[in-house]
Amino acid sequence: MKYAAPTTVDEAIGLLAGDADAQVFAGATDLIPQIRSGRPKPFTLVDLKKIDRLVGASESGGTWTVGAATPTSTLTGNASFAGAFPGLSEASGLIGSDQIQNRSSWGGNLCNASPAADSVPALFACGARAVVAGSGGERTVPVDEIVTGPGQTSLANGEFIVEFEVDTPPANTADAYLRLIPRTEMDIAVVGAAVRVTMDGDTCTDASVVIGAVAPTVLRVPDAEAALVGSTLDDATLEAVAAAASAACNPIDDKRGTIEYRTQVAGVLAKRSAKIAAERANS
Amino acid sequence: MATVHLQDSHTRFTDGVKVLEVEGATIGQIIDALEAAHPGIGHLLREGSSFAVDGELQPRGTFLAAVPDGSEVHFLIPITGG
Amino acid sequence: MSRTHVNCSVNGDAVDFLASDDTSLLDALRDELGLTGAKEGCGTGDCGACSILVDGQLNCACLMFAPEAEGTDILTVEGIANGDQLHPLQQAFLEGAALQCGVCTPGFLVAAKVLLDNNPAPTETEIRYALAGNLCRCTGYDKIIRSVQEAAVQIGAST
Amino acid sequence: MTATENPPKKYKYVGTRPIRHDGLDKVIGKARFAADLNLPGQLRAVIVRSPHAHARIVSIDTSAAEAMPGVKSVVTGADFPELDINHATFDESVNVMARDEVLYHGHAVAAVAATTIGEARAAAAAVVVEYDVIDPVMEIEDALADGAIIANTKNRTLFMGSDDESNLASFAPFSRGDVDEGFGSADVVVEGHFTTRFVHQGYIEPHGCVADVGQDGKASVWGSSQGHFAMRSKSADILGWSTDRIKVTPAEIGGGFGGKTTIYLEPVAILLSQKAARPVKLIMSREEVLRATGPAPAAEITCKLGATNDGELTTMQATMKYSNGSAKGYAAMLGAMSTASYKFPNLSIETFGTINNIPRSAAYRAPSAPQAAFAVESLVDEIAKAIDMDPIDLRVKNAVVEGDLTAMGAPHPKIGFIETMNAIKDSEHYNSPVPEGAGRGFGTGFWFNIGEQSSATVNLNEDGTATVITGSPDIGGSRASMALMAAETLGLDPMRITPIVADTESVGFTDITEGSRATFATGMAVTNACLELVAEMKSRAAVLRGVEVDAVEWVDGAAIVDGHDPLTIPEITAQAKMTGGPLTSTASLNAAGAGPSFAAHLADVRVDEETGQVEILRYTAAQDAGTAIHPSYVEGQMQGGSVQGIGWALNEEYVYSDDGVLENASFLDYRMPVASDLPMIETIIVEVPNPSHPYGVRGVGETGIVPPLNTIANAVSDATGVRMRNLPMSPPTVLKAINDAKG
Repeated sequence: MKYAAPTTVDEAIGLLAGDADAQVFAGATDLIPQIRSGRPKPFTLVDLKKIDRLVGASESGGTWTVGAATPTSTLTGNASFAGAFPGLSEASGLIGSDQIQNRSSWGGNLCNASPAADSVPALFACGARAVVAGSGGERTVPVDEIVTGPGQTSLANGEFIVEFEVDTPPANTADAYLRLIPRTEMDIAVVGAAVRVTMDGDTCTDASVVIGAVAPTVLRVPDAEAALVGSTLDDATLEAVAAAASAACNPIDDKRGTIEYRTQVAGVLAKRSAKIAAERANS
Repeated sequence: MATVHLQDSHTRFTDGVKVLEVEGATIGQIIDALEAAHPGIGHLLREGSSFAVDGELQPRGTFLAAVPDGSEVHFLIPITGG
Repeated sequence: MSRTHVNCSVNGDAVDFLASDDTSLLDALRDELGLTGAKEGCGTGDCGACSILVDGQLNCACLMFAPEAEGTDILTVEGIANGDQLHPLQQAFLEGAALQCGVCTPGFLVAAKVLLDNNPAPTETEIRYALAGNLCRCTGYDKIIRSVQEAAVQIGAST
Repeated sequence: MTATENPPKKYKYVGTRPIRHDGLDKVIGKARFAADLNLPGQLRAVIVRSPHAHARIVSIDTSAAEAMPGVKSVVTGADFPELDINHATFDESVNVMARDEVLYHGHAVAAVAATTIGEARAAAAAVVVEYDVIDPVMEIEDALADGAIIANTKNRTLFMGSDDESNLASFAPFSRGDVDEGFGSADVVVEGHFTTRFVHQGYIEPHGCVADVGQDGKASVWGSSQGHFAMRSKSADILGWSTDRIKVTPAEIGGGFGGKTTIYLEPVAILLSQKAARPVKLIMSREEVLRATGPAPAAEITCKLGATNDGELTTMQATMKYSNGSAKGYAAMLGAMSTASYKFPNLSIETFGTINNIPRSAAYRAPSAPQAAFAVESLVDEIAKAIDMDPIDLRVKNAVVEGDLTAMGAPHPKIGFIETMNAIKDSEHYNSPVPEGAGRGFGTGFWFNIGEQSSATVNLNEDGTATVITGSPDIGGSRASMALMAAETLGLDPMRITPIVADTESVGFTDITEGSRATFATGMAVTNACLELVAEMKSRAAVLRGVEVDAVEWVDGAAIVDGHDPLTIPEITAQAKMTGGPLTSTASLNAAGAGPSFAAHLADVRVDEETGQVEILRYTAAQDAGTAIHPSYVEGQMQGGSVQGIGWALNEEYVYSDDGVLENASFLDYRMPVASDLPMIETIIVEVPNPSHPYGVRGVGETGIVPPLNTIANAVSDATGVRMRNLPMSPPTVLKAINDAKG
């Protein structure tokens, strides 16, 4: 195994080109355990954290640009980011312990392609875009087009995410993310739910509802969004949101939860997230 | 002479009798006397039992533990710990 | 297997070592530098026994490749005391009986130190969440939490 | 700490809280655990483990591995002697290295030693094993079913009186009175089926050792163990060596809780070292620890209780089935015996231990008691609700006292069960209102504790300091306790005493640190040695003062002779050379009279009825310590046991696939409590001295894990109105119980 730490995007592209065994990484919080558990070892490890563009978060012209390898602790510790995206900040802050938070990144969380990744539903709900680099140049794609299945992405060999773009939310818009884990920390989401709403007074005018860990990929729930839009988030609406979220689930039974449990709780978390997001949007 | 109290699992050797009067000045002698009267029980009492003399738990394997005349001896299932 | 020459600073001393590229920083610290204070409890970042500071940031040394340490400034439990003067956390852990077997203690001390460096007067809840990445199986955490609270008081009183 | 009430002070040092002697090294990162040791020329070893839960080994080909770079030695089961099936160490020998049959996924089948860990791993992967795979027997009921596959063909069940192959690890009934009559005359009868899953001790330090076999054929071993003498004798048995060929030096031990009372690695490391003529270091990964070391047994318990309307518990009937994993053991019997808290004039319990294709279970803190007490205390709680009686009053009314019979028939010695429950009843917690929307649960537990063999040598040094040498590995502060008992007996400041844990060649034989016995039995040996030293110092003082020894009194660390200044310990030791030589004493014993310890716990919980999540709002533990030698470490045992029990109650469990593979072999998915899951664990130390110990000590290590399972279950039931009979009470389990109750 060989370690390489390029300092520019082009250098990284060069390292990856023609090396099918290369593996990019930022935090390695998943990669190292995977290597230890016997997964075939990549020949070249390409550490992306030394590339300036991949680390840091800034806002310009109504859009936040976040380096794909930026430690999530940097984001949760950034008051103006957390103020603009409370749910996305919450979700990012749930990826493991403080130790992990100093290593984990959106790029890693997304490209690991786990249906349970905490930041991903919130990135979807906020309409985030990924800037992907490869030997063919750069392209910008919606985050929801990156993951195609458990452990699988649409990135071509040699491609990696350079940065994310998230537009600053319009007025009276806020997001929230809730997840269910059996402990209070140090767990993978059994179910996750991110909701973003735009409110006009008591009435919801726009909504995104995204649930995680309940299907091979993170899911949008259009029926829940439709229930929210035009509503005042009364009890009947919230129950409709819950029912729609539960109905959208296609989970598995595994060591972390049962189908029955995930299905029921996805609805509970979707409705609770919607309520929190609406309260935030109006405050 | 001591009054010996057996466990239910010992009584398959004693025709179901649980309490017996047995001669012996030590636990070892008591076990030997029981084995002589009820062949087969000795191995179970030596290898798979703890015992108490007049309510005081004795360390396992202390077959020389004294049994004063008139004592109450309880053979117990082995007690271990973590 | 290529080996990389790594230069870094550990507990204030400039050091260098050779490490295979798939070696964890934890193995390099323990086997190449003889600093066995950080422990491997899991190797997967779930127990925190290998907690160290890298450029002031709390990390699990088991989740870093050794070559990533190039140019960094590392602090391990061996570097927390000021010479013979124990850090207030170390003293509080001793007086508060915050350790039983002691194998998780180095990780807790490092994690608690960075907490108090950044937040000198944490609430009980803040302490509990800051230390949630460190498993202790002996104490039930009670005496650890109390000792961190006590150390915070001592540090506050001395500054 | 909270509400700890010490009785009137009888002692000068016992009951104080000095800093532990080994503490400094542990806070500066200097303490040496097994994995921290490296020897010149040391090799690293890796164990090859079975990928099947149950299989016959057809062949093992190590030739490719032996040819790999850096490989210095390879061993398989064929390199170890075959022990007789009735040998006391037979099951451990098979567990250390499989022979013709693998009994669980992760069972060791071979091991390699190479110059680097990477080379050892690569070579381990090159060992070729051909298996004939057999269906694994995973559940208790599967093992007991007619025509079941035999999970371990080498099992013979001592308590069945049969030499037949069987999946029964043990069978034993317990009875007294007449249960039919008892239920017939009962006003209230409650019953239920209770289940618990396999759980792990979860010590943070994985097993590890370094072994070095010299040219003289003798092995030096540094290991992480609760008992280095047992490690020596078991290794000798498994290797077919004489005991004097093995010296074990105890490394600091990173937690054990019963899980390090057995051995896994040392004979393998010794053999690899002997073959390679180099030292060998063998350390488990966390995954190996979870896949291949002893869990605590899973249990299926059906229990039925009868009571009168005025709260007399008259009758108990139970069937208790425990899985021992891959080898025989006493787990189920211990479960039955640990239900001895109430008088129950009529009682009938049948116990079945089963063999399954799961790692050989190991002791875990009050082994088997938590599962049984979960069932019994849940039903006692139901009776209290049914007759509308305070749960503590009900238990106090029926609680055993000195002379009452345990479930197995022997009478209890002096115990403090009622005192412990009353401590909770008097606590601020019990007398505070239950928080809005929360539930409160009360529960109890007990453990026998054991005595066994201990040795201690106490040396008085020239300057009047002392060294206390024992053979009891210090898991949780016992060195401090030894120093305190020596201090009290000698009249010497504990900080002038150095307590050490010596290797197998430097102190007399000492049994394992288990059964809450170290402070009790080894403390007794230390006390006896110190008493001898006091007698010797009195006679030395008599010589120095020219009086008969009868004229010398020992008061507060000095010899008093009328008309003279006191002779202090430093004055006596300084003149030892001319009064008869060094002052040293050794005491060894096989301690009788271990005193049972009772605990009572109280918990407030809140349950999210839409997600099934349980939050612990407040927790108080009371326990009878007899006498708390070092109260901080007594509290620590109570708190640690409580939290392990809370983990067992709420989230810890082994999850197996149908083909017997553990699916959550990591600390990420084997969910032990983290700091943010818990409140402070309030403690109340109760002191009803054990008359069989010079300072009244009862072991305290184990009992604390017994009540939490039932206490939390009672609290969750109180909060939700739904009785919880299956552990763990993880969110899915709790939500399902709530859903099922709604219909």
